[in-house]
Amino acid sequence: MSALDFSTKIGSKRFSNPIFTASGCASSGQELSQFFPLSSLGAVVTKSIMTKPRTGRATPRMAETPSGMLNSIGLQGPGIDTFLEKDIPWLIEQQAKIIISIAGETVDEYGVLARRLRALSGISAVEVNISCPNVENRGQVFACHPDTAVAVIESVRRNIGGELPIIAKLSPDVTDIVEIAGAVINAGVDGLALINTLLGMVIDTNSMRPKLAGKTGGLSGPAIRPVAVRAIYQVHQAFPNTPIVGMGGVASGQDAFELILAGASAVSVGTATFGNPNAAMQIKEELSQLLTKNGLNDFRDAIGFAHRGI
Amino acid sequence: MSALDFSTKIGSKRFSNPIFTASGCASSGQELSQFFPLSSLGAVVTKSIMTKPRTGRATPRMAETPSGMLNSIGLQGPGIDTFLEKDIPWLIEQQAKIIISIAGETVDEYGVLARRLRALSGISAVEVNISCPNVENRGQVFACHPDTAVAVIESVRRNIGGELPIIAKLSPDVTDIVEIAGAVINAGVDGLALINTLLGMVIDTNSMRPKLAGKTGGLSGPAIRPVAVRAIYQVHQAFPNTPIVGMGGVASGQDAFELILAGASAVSVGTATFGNPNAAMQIKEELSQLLTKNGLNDFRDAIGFAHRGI
Amino acid sequence: MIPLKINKNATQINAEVISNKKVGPYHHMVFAVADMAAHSRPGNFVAISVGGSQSALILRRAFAIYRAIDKGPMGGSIELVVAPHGEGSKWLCARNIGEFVDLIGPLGTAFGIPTTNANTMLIGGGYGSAPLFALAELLKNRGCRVDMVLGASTANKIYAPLEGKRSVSSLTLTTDDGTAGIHGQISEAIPRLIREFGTEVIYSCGPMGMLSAIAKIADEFDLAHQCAVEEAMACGIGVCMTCVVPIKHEDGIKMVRTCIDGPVMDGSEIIWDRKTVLDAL
Amino acid sequence: MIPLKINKNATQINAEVISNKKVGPYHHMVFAVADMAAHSRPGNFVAISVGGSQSALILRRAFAIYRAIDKGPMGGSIELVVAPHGEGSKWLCARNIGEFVDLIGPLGTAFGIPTTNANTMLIGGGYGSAPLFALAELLKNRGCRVDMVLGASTANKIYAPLEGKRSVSSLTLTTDDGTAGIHGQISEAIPRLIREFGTEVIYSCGPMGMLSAIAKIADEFDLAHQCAVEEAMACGIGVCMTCVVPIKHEDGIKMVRTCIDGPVMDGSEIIWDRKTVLDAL
Ligand SMILES: Cc1cc2nc3c(=O)[nH]c(=O)nc-3n(C[C@H](O)[C@H](O)[C@H](O)COP(=O)(O)OP(=O)(O)OC[C@H]3O[C@@H](n4cnc5c(N)ncnc54)[C@H](O)[C@@H]3O)c2cc1C
Ligand SMILES: Cc1cc2nc3c(=O)[nH]c(=O)nc-3n(C[C@H](O)[C@H](O)[C@H](O)COP(=O)(O)OP(=O)(O)OC[C@H]3O[C@@H](n4cnc5c(N)ncnc54)[C@H](O)[C@@H]3O)c2cc1C
Ligand SMILES: Cc1cc2nc3c(=O)[nH]c(=O)nc-3n(C[C@H](O)[C@H](O)[C@H](O)COP(=O)(O)O)c2cc1C
Ligand SMILES: Cc1cc2nc3c(=O)[nH]c(=O)nc-3n(C[C@H](O)[C@H](O)[C@H](O)COP(=O)(O)O)c2cc1C
Ligand code: FES
Ligand code: FES
Repeated sequence: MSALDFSTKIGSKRFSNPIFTASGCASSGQELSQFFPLSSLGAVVTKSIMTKPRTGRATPRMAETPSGMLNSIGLQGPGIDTFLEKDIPWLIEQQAKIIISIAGETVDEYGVLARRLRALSGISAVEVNISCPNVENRGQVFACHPDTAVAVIESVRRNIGGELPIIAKLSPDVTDIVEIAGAVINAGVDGLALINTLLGMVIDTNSMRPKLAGKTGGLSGPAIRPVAVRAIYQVHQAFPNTPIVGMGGVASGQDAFELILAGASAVSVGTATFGNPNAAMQIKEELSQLLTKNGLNDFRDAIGFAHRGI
Repeated sequence: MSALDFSTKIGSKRFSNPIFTASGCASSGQELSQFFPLSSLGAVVTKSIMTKPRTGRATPRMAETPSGMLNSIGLQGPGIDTFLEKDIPWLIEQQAKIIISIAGETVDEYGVLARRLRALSGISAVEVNISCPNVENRGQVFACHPDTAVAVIESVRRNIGGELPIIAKLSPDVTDIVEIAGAVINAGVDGLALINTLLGMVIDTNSMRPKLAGKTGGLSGPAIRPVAVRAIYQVHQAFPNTPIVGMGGVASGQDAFELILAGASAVSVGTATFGNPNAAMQIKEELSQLLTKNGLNDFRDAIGFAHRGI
Repeated sequence: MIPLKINKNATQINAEVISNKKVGPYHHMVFAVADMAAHSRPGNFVAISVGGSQSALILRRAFAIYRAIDKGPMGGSIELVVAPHGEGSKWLCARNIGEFVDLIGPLGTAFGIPTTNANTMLIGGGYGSAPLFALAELLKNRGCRVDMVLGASTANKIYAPLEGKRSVSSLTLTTDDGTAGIHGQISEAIPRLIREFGTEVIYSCGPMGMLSAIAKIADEFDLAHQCAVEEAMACGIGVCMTCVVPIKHEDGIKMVRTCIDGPVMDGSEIIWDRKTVLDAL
Repeated sequence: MIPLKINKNATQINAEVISNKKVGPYHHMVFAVADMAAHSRPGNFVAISVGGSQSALILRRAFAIYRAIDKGPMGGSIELVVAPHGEGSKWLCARNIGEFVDLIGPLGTAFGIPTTNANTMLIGGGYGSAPLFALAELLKNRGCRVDMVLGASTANKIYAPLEGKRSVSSLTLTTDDGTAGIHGQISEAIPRLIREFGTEVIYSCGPMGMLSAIAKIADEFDLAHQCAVEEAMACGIGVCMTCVVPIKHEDGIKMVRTCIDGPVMDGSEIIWDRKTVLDAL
């Protein structure tokens, strides 16, 4: 049995293995570093950062649902200045590979953030979270329409310069995710992140009111995995050359393998970390065993395997 | 404590209680009648019927997922002739209230089906399942675009005549379900059914291929309940006067109550029946207790309660 | 026309586990089911909820009835042979005596019994042997010759308890790895055995691949063949349409539900070739 | 600047249930946790997976450490007081001796101890009394006066085991329904007791409504007030940002995580009024 080549690529960057954290599910990394060295991850995807510090939403911010959960954090964060000053140097010190997720309320805000990342050393990619409400357009989410999605990506592309891979993170709450994917690929992204949470709601049958302070929240966890697999499969089918960072309900090596067979070049672990801080490491280990067992000694042979004949 | 008025209305029709079966999840009713009298349901919603007999898809047709399942039946059925000749008279004999679900591959097929229901006695409503692929338009689902959705409803409306309430069953796989709801309401529906299944996929990690013969399938069960609650809440908020038949992962009286608080005037039980043939009856009993406990002696006061202040 | 009532006799009960013994790689489990036992026929199955009240597994699991005893010391009881395969069956095998499971039964069709004495062959693969022992007893009591052939990948996967063997005229074992009985796939041994025993009717239960091979042999020998199929079932009671197998029909193919028109079906009616089915759809 | 390591000392272990006793409406449970006990301080909590491997409950449940014994007969052990409330806690309470649960701990902040002798009052609501007994012992050993006030809706919901009472100078009970101690809400009794005992520092643990009322009293009397809050937690380790409470901050409001900057927090820093928070957001 030959050794497993577990590395994967997004744009010009190579990662030692395909297991990443999911944005917003590993905070700034420090919290997890008690449980395992961050350098053993393929990459740490940081929580989406905005230009200014954000308080986020009132509580309750979460509700557990069958095999899933809703969250409504409201992008609480320290703002890009503090983030670049404190969190990034610390992550670099840990020798973690870093993918910075950015979020904005306007096309310009994304551009401003991208400019701040320009020529920043020590980071491997930028993930553009376009599942944010567009304050300039009735709070409609950027990721929901090709034109707003493209506007954001073009603004990032223009401002970031250089070689840093740009990953667009799409929302599954659209009529045709392939259309949105195609639009941002045309606008020059190097990869896609699929999927963000699904919009959901829980009503507290005691108070008879929505359980979350923000009323609606994002649904994540194993409950949504079939939607993630479908989205990844459809997009990989249409654009087999665009690397996909897959996510949505991955809690085991087998789950990760499923997303990879559908077309993911890397897999982010989100909600599973809440149930098990060591989830990413266990998934990495189980996945490497599954690949070896199936004779897939080059990880890249597994990507999108479900599309090919037997 | 005064007696509970458990009745509900859709268009001109009154139902003795708000617990219905979900289309495709109670077959033609006979199978369940061993477990409880069908007349104790608010209504039996029959599986979607097409003009011709349909073989449906190859197997495997199902995959269990965390707190949910995928199905890909492909609308297997006897065709409208046999259905009206055999199934409907039998249901009428059982004194069940009947809502007939219809499905078509073209706008015309819906019209043909509607004409067959014209002046048919003994039925209480027609549910128009527009989550079907439109063979005339690249297999795009009718429910995904306002114009195709409206074309179907207008065709049904024209052909059905009379007073029979028309319920449009919408898909959650759209960017803006409120827009689709508004379009079909304008086209004259008397009610909406929310939600159909979400498009999903499972890949079998042994065969490394999609598990279902049809590759993708519809995700149902408790996993999708937060999406159903959100869709019902949004649509009821926008159109408080249009009755909604809610469905999606209801497995207990509390779940049904959640959908009702969000805005449902009736609740269909689908996948829960697979795990428990008596699910609908248990849900009905639990819901009536919850309503009484909360002093909601008129069921209609509970509908959309979560929207009102405390 | 008033149709025959589907799921006639089926009830949903909380059944107490009254025995749970490991037998080779399987668990032999006994449940107290009261009246349900009296209505159970060889070939019928039960559908059990798995995982407890907060389980992410929302669908029942089907299990062939191995034996149903109408009036035992604990009232009626039903016995199953469960392979701890995935999450659901492992959960079931982990139930202790005194625990209760939510069980529906009896479900599905039963094996048909020849009206005259006949030489019958009962072929079981793996835990597929389970429903055949009660059938053997019934056939023997009706005066039939009963030859039983049990196969599995390896010796300890053959389920053949002593008391089950009482009713058979002969018992032949086959294993893919040669660890017991004839070395090879069960279907390879069948033609010779048919000739040897003068078999007139075949009953079979096991994986679909095995059933398909036996159907071909039954066709060649022009023998009646009743097989108990195993398709993935979501509901077990006929309401979901997931469990279908394709059968021959005047206009091509018809998909019939194996939970109510099966699991016991006429092997000659099923279209075993997947390509034929896919082409026809 | 190298920040202090978050979750320092926290480990994830499979902990054996070594005792599970019903005490009134609660379960007193003991887990073998080896080294974890040595690192546990009063106020810390543990986070436990519930429902088993196929559970639809995907998040951990947090429980305050009632007592941690470093070197007992079974090595280190941790004790919890669990109210069987919903599905998760009921599952936990149903664990038998010898079963294992996936447990992370110790987590969160601990109660701060006064540097000089002080008159302390420990106020607990319902199972909120749990972490206060170990705190009482610690305070007493440091020479503090410890007055304990425990309240609940009704008598049997007050958790006050005999051995826990050793360390307190006085114990006052209150019940909403008057079935034990002073009739009324716990907060109504506090001002008088503060005066009576000359209280200098308040420690509290219980429902948020109670903590809020006590914070107001502490403010009026100008007393230090450490409270252990209970916010819904998805992760318990600081990565999800769901468990926050609003605290006063130069630019208005800051949301801090109660799992790592709590559960023990300075009651005077928290903004208790929901309207103030909603208006500021
Ligand atoms: C009529 C019938 C009789 C059966 N009799 C027995 C028996 O006597 N002893 C026994 O051990 N098992 C029997 N089975 C199989 C049993 O129902 C379970 O499928 C098996 O135990 C695996 O379930 P799991 O949860 O452990 O595995 P998992 O792999 O975790 O889950 C299996 C899931 O896949 C579905 N599934 C997929 N393929 C199949 C398939 N070919 N057959 C059934 N389900 C499938 C199941 O419904 C379930 O949702 C029978 C099945 C049927 C349909
Ligand atoms: C720091 C801390 C210490 C705790 N200590 C104890 C203790 O010593 N003894 C005890 O019995 N319980 C304690 N709890 C509460 C416990 O964690 C569970 O919330 C409780 O047992 C109910 O869980 P359930 O699954 O039974 O109920 P469910 O109602 O089925 O589930 C509760 C769900 O809601 C969330 N949730 C909602 N509101 C709250 C809230 N106010 N607090 C916590 N979770 C909430 C939970 O995380 C979970 O997802 C503590 C909670 C926290 C945060
Ligand atoms: C608490 C929480 C916070 C999240 N925050 C972000 C975020 O800041 N930016 C982002 O792009 N996605 C965010 N997500 C979405 C996740 O990155 C991920 O896409 C989604 O949760 C699906 O993966 P999972 O099921 O593994 O969690 C968040 C998810 C959760 C549960
Ligand atoms: C096996 C199966 C078959 C279905 N068939 C139909 C159908 O024929 N017509 C239809 O409108 N919806 C159909 N549905 C969707 C259900 O009616 C319902 O909208 C959906 O399953 C969500 O509800 P649930 O989670 O309670 O099952 C089907 C669902 C399942 C699981
Ligand atoms: S299993 Fe549902 S119809 Fe057969
Ligand atoms: S519970 Fe996740 S940050 Fe506190």
